[in-house]
Amino acid sequence: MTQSNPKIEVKELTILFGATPALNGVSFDVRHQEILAVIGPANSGKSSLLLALNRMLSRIHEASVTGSILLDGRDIGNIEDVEDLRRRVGMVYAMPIALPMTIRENVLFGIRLKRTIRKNEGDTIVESTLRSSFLWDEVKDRLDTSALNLSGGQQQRLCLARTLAVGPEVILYDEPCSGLDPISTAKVEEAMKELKTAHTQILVTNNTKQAARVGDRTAFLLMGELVEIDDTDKIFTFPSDPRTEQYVTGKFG
Amino acid sequence: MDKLVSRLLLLAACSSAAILALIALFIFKEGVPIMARSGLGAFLLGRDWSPLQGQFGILPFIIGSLCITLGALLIGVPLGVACAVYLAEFSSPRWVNILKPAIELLAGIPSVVYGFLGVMWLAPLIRIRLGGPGLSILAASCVLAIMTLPTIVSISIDALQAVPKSYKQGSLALGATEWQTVWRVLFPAARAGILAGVILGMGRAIGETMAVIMISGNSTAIPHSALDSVRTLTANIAIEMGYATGEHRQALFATGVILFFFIMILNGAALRFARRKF
Amino acid sequence: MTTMIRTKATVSFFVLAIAISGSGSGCARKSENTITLAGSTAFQPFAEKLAEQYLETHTDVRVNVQGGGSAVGVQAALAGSAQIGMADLLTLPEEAKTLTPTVVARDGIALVVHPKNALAELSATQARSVFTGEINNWKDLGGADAPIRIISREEGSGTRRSFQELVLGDSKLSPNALFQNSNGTIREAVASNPDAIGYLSIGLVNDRVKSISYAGVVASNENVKNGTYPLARPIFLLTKGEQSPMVREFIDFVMADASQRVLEKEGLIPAK
Amino acid sequence: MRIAPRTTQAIAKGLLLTATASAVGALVFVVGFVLAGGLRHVSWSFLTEPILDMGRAGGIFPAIVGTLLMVLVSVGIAAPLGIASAIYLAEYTREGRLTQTIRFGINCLAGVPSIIFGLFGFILFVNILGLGWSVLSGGLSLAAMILPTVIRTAEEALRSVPTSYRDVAASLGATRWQVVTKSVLPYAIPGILTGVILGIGRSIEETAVVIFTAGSAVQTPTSVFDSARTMAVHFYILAREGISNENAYATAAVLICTILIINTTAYTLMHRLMRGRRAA
Repeated sequence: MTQSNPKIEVKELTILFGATPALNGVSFDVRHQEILAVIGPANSGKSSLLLALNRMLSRIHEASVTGSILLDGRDIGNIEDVEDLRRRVGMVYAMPIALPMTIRENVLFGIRLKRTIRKNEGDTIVESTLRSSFLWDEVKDRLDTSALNLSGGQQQRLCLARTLAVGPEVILYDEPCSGLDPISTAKVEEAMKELKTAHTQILVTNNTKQAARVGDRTAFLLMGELVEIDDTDKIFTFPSDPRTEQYVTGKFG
Repeated sequence: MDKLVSRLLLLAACSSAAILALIALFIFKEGVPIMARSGLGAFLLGRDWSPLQGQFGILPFIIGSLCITLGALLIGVPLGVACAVYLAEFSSPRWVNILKPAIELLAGIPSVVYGFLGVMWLAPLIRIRLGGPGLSILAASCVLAIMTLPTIVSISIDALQAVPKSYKQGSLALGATEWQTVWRVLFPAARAGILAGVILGMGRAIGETMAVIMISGNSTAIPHSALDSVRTLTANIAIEMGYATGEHRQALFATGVILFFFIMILNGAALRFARRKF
Repeated sequence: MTTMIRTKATVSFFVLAIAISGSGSGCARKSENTITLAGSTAFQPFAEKLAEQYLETHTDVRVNVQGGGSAVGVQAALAGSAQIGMADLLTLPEEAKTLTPTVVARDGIALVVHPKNALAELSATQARSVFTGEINNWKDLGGADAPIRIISREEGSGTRRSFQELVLGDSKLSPNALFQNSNGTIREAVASNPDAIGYLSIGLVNDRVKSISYAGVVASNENVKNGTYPLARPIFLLTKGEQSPMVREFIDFVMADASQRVLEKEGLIPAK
Repeated sequence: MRIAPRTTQAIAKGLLLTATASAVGALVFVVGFVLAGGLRHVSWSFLTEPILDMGRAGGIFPAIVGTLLMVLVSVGIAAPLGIASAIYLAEYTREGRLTQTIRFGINCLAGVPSIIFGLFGFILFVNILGLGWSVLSGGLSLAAMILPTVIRTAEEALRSVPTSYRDVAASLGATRWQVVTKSVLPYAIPGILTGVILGIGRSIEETAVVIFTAGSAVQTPTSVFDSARTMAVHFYILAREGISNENAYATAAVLICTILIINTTAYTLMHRLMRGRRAA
């Protein structure tokens, strides 16, 4: 597999909720090990796009999807083992959702769904993923206490560690820092940059500055249409579409 | 494998409907012929119940069931829901932890015990203070209300506690008083659960037999006030089934058929009310 | 994962299969040395008492005594779910024609009022007028000005049928009567209401209620026995077809003098 | 004139407190009366001896065994079946004609009077299936009776678990069944337990059903195929025929203590299960 092939190819993707369209014939590629930032005002279809990428949309009865999404050249719609797909394409939600169990159990929750793991293997995974998500130093002494005692920012990084623990190739972020303070936000962004060495990441965000900070490329969605996708620098300095310029300079949205 | 699990669960879910169908089949088979013979109108609207003389009119029992169930709900639902709201929202968690299990404990006290206490305490009290024979609609409603309390209180507390904390905080932050929060936010959010409790409680009230037999006096006449004695549909079945034969027995099963429809209508009405109201 | 679920399903299937087959053999095992009596709730405690004594000398059998009511007694004897049905009806219903009845005892019926009620006796006519509702105030019987509350057994019960035939004849019970479905609750209901009048088994009259004379005769087992007190009903044991030796032995035991004396001590009137 | 919210709150709180006090008061009165009347006559021999002399003498050992067996059978059947039904309704399907039918069936079943369950069990289990008057017949009939309570409470409990827990599990690669078992069921246990406990209570207190299906034999049952008498039935027979009020109330007192023990055990088990899951 050469690096020139895209990791994900989205082709003519249309998503309907009942009769209401959320995404309208969108096509674009996601490259290996890049961070693609997706920006756009509310109801532009950003979150629906993410849910389509790991087929979480199939859990919503009234949603229907047409078009195709290729992961490493394979249409994910034809993948039979949807659980395996979701392990390959992980997801971090907007609200930090720590499950009501200990920190350790939270991190290992995903792997334990697949197989039983031994203590020392678990310890290794817990440490490495918590280090990757920049949480290890803060919680290493209380791994067996309830995760609900953590702050919002810590919980969100725990969620990232939990996602990392199942070994995803792609990580989807749905406005991961919308509820976090600047310091926690910085830590999450730092973690994302470090993860670039092995992961392809897609970041949906409401915060255009965040997109500018961490995105290699940025896509701008508006009312279910893809207006523009290009290098982040270009989007924020010389966008080709006037609507993009208006949005990134804060004129609307 | 997921398909298999899904099938098994569906099978389980259908079991209660299947049991209901079996029960219906069985009481209809026994009860419908006599209704056909004496005419549905005469059966439903007849005021005279003398089974050994071939008179099968169950209007007084329909009225009796309605009155007692309504009375029990009028007393039991406000009391039970208020109790749940107070315990879940205004009292300390320590009290909830003591009182909720204690109240659930009461679901297990035999209805015959309630019945006996009713006969010994409540009926004389009503007779002396308010008049009438004592064994009456009022007495039966009170006893049934107390019997439905554990179900209503316990399930309502669960429903209230399941409402996300953020709702409450959000409302309080807007300057609402605790009571406004409970009334405008928590209560609507928990209404499905509370309603489930009320429906189960109502089922218990309609279905209760032993206690009602003891406390309602079982008169076959149509009541004129809450202090009169009545007989319910269930009581009619239970009280005479032990000795009934032939047509008499069939007429009791026919009473069961009517009871069946009665319950279905009440359930339908309760659900509709729940949908419309909010 | 899949295999685990499959194993679980298989295991539960076998458990179910064993349970069902076990239930079949369980029944077969049971009927060999078990005598089941079912029916009249009024006679049930007495039957239990007799069974208890029977088992002292017959350790190899089990005697199950079930209630349900006289109708259940007839049905169970017909269906075979009980070898012996118990019924306390004055006359047996049509469908019991094929069963063999044995009268094992008689039960007297006493009219009772609240202990504070001054009334001591009712004539046959007065009793009929009271229970039909023609007389509905105690002052018409020389008592206080208060309505008479009739508390009766339910339609169909053995006591009620006997009472109907023996006291009311062709007249109908007052529509304002209240009903209770057992001797115990009748007693409680009368004991808790000074205006009440009811009727129950002579053996169960105690100091919570007052028994009154009927037609000039005191309600007592002696008077039933010597024929002066008319309100009483028979208690039947019903069997279907040829009695098995085990069943015959039990019925013989019930009819034996010792058992009859036990019943008499408990407040019933012996059959012999 | 508008009443100030604070005043409304004070009035409302007062009313709620009065309602709570009267509800709890009424219930305390019932329990207190039974315990006061009954506990005096309870002794070790009362708990361990057979029923003698129509219930006037001896103890209630057979009734205690009968009660426990009956609860075990009925809850053993109704709890798995009911929880499975609830999982199907809450997790495996969406609202439609089928769920409406099932739900309607459950609601109606909840309203079917116990006496009908008794007659139904008598015909089906005792006669047609040939199980006779037995703990099994009684347990099956009781299971049918308590099924709606278990289903309704379990379904409510499942629905009150946040949707996000399901999303998290699914996004981590959980199968549908794993979503249910790993991220929904554990948090619904307290609510489910409420239903099971209410079900246990109803099984214990029921008389009509038990008399018709399990009978009222005074001997101690040795298997589920034997007829048995529960404590509630024993109380009923003693009180109904006016045999012995002392022993009737003593039986009721033991009954209350039994429920207390069962409920406490259930709650303790639950707390042990839930420990570590909640914030400290």
